Amino acid sequence: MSRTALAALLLGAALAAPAVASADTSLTAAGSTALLPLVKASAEAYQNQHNDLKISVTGGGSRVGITQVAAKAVDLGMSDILAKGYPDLVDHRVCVVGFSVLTHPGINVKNVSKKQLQDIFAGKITNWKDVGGADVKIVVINRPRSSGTRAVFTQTIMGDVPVSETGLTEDATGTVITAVRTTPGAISYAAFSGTKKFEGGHYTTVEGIAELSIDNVAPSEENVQTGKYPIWSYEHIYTNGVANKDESRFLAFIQSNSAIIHQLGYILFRDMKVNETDR
Amino acid sequence: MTNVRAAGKAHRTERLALIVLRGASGFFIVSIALLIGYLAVEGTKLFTVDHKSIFEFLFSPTFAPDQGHIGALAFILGSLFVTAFAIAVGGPFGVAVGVFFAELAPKRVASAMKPAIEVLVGIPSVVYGWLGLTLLVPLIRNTTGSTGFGLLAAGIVLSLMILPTVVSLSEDAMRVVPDSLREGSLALGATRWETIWRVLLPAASSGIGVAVILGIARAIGETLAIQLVLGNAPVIPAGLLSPASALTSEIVMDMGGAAQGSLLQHSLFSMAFLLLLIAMGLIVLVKLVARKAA
Amino acid sequence: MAQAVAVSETRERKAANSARGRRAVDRLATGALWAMALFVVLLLALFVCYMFYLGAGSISWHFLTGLPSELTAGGGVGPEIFNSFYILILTLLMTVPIALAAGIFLQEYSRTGLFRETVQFSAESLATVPSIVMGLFGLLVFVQTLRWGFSALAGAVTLTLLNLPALMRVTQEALAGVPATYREASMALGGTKWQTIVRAVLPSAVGPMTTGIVLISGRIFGETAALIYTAGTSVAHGNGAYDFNPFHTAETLAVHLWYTHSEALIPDVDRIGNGSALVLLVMVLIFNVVARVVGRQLTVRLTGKG
Amino acid sequence: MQVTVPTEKRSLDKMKIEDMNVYYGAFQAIKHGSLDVPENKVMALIGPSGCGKSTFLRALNRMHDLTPGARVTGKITLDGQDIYADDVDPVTVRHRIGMVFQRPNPFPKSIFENVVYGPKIHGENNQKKLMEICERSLRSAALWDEVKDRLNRSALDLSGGQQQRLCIARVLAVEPEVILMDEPASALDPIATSKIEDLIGELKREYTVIIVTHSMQQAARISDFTTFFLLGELIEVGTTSEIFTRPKDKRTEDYITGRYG
Repeated sequence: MSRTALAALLLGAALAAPAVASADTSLTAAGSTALLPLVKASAEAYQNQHNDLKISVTGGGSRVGITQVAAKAVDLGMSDILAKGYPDLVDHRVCVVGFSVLTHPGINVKNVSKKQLQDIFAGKITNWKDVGGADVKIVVINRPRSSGTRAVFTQTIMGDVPVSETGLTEDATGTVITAVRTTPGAISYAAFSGTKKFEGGHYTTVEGIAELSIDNVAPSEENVQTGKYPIWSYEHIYTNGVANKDESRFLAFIQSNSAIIHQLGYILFRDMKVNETDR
Repeated sequence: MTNVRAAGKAHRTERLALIVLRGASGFFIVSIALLIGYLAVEGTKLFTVDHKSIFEFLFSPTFAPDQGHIGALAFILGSLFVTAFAIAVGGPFGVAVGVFFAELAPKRVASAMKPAIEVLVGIPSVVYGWLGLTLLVPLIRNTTGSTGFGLLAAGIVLSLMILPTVVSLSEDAMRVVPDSLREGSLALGATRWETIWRVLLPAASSGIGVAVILGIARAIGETLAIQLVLGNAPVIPAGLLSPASALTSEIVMDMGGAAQGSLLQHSLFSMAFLLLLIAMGLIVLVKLVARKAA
Repeated sequence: MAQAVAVSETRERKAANSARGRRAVDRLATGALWAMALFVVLLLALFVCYMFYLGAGSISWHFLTGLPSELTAGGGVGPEIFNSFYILILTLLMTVPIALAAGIFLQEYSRTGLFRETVQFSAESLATVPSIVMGLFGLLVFVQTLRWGFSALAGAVTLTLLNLPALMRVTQEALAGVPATYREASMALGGTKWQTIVRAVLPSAVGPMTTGIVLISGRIFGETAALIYTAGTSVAHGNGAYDFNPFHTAETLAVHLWYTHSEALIPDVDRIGNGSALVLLVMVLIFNVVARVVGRQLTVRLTGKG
Repeated sequence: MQVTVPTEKRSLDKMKIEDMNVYYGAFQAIKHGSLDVPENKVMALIGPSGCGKSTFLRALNRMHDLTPGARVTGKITLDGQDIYADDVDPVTVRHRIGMVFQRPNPFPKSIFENVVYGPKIHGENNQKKLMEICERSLRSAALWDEVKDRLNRSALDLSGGQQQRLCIARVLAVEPEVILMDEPASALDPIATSKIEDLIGELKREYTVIIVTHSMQQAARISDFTTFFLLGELIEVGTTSEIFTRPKDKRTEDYITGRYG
């Protein structure tokens, strides 16, 4: 009997408590895995310096970020793309990120034209020898529909050309890199924050993959700043309604920490010589 | 002598207990009714609110909700293929091992081996998936030159996962066959194998049928073990070695990012509802098979 | 005469031949069944050994108790292990009373009737709901509609729905195993039904029930699909890593295994994954052993028989 | 069919059964049974196996309520009160009419807990009183001297005969008025049986005992009255000496002389 009573009590408490719990000083963020490293690192840094907030950060993809912040399941939604059709969401832009087209290193191709890239992802070109590389079958690796990276890539490269789905689909920036590294002939797209690492004052490509130039423009920080390299986007963090005290505090912390932003492969607004409408 | 107060208290307790017990039992009915009702409403919005055709959902291979295409055929076929593979491999194997435990295994061998099989049931599906990912996928990639991800990897992982279910249920089915049949057959000069093959298996057929159906139920609902090794391409797979998707893996890939009321969300709900219908259909099938036996 | 003898001789030889053939088939089939059973057990043994081979190098005190890291190598799974147990306990707190009560009702009170049939069918249906479907339901209802957010509670309630039927089944079977004479004796002494159940029947059922509960606990501990979008895929850092607030997001170890792979931002994802997989496997083995030992002990303690 | 104990031999009737029928589904197990049970006597019910004597016995403390599909009609009174009346609680009936079963069925608890099980569920929580009840009941059941040093040991460690006496002690502890016994010695060896039989002889000073037995010798040894059952019918009832020496009915005589087995 007493156990049943306890359970009833627990269930009652469970139903009544959300109001109480939301007063707790915890923040949750979810969304873009391109932005994840920055927010995660910022959260760790913030919590090392301050003791007033518990911050949980998780990925899922840009659309997960937008959907879940709109549903109030999380406090902050990270996204590579604009949240169109969500009037309640307030945009906080954090930085800019570039996206590399990355391949398995064994294909012997360093550069492709935008048209060739379209044909590869549309499934029209299926072997690397057709773009001057080794005789290796092309394996296209996509991100799922919830991915903002995929949205940015389709927007800036593919236009109206539909993406072929017959290759693999990988959940996140990290898995894309792992899959490209281990799959001969693989090609995919991922944020600089995943494809590059900052060592000795400059960026290098992470081991086991190669980055392609597009129309002889290399995927570098400088080419993004000048607008020569096409695949980049603003990184957004959305709040549901105007940011509250805790949210503002953490957002300000992220935006102010230019050292972290730069080290992780992101680009500061002040370094941009073009803006999004120029594209 | 009768302690009137104690008796009165006992009666109140009795009544209260009955109310609590009945309430707890009712909780089951309420839960499943809510679940079915909720999924039925949300799962048909694709057709009632978005006015999409149910034929497109079931028979079109093009799934791109952002462009208005909601064909789930690729996922349905993916689910059916991996399940069929798992049953084709894990089913006979499971029944054979179940027969072994019921008819052949010496007591000491059985008591040593059965706990091992029971452990297989308890291993989380994500661990199976992890093993598939780290062991099976590279193995397939290196031997076939494909990506390694796909139906074959998922099918093998699933075969292993349904094995314990099929083993223990078919063993039970064999054990309820009366000894008189066994003795009767052996007394007529049949060998042990002939007895198993011609007498016991037919007698246990409906129980074994139930074992296989419940194996199917476990396979069709499995999510992460196959999501990790399937490759998750939302297309009808060209072969055993090409990447594919299943209903469950598609739901887990896209559920977090499906906006409230979007075509994508409604499609996912329709898939979930379809899965629920399949699962309940299998339960009804189990009941029919069991009744036929009785 | 001679002809007849010859005929009977060939018949005997034929019979002997066929018997030899049949014996050969029998031996062959027996061998095959033995081989298949051994193969399965061998496979399991390989499976376990391989997991140990992969994961043993990852296991250290730091790994088991340390905070996870998503960006740099060297993270641990301490909070995840904590969350796994925390959600397990929350789930059992809700599941056990309801399943126990329903199991008692079906087994002791209502042996026939429409209500019983409906409850039984509901339980069977609930048992077949794929966990990802339950996860979707939990996301929409508990996380979003009830505004619990990604939380330990949302995860635990979803797991409760998922595991109630199995626990009810365990209760029913445990009660069915209690000899009818206990009930008779208690009733004949003037016990009410409830007194009889609580004092005479349940003590004998506790042993087997505990075994069942611990085995189901193993399943709850390893559940993943239903938790990804209910309990969430992150833990709080800093001093909040071991977090008792049921409304905070609570990634479990099994979810962590999936999530580290699916995001794969950490450089040592394989180390974390192998380690997590091994911890999960070892936990399941422990649950299996504990289930048997504790169940037997309790039976001895509460009923005085071995 | 009305069979009664001759008036001059009767003491006060503790229970009266009038026109009892017991059905298991469509099967009628007891047909129109009527019987008066005198107070502070031992009434034996005998008959070939399957004749319905156990079924009859179980109807007397409403144990059939627990059997799905079983139905009892007719009037059964205890001290003039109908125990099947709507406002009568079967729990109270069983409190006043205790029962000892064919096989000893102690709970898997300690000896002490077994004896005080009844008093506890009826609301007695005083440990000292429970101890008194335990000792008194065990003494009445002639078990005290054998177990007084190990009251906390499991009842399942006792021998079969001891277990059965423990079950009797357990019934005595709730101080019933009538004790029903369903072949209480059938699972015991001769020595244990004789102890139980001696005990029954003691018990009738305070209780009314109704005992089903498959052994005519046992009925002859311990009972004051005997009722003979055949195929669900009460054939004859009388003092034990009458039934065994001058049965009125041919069928009773056939059974007594061993023609039914």
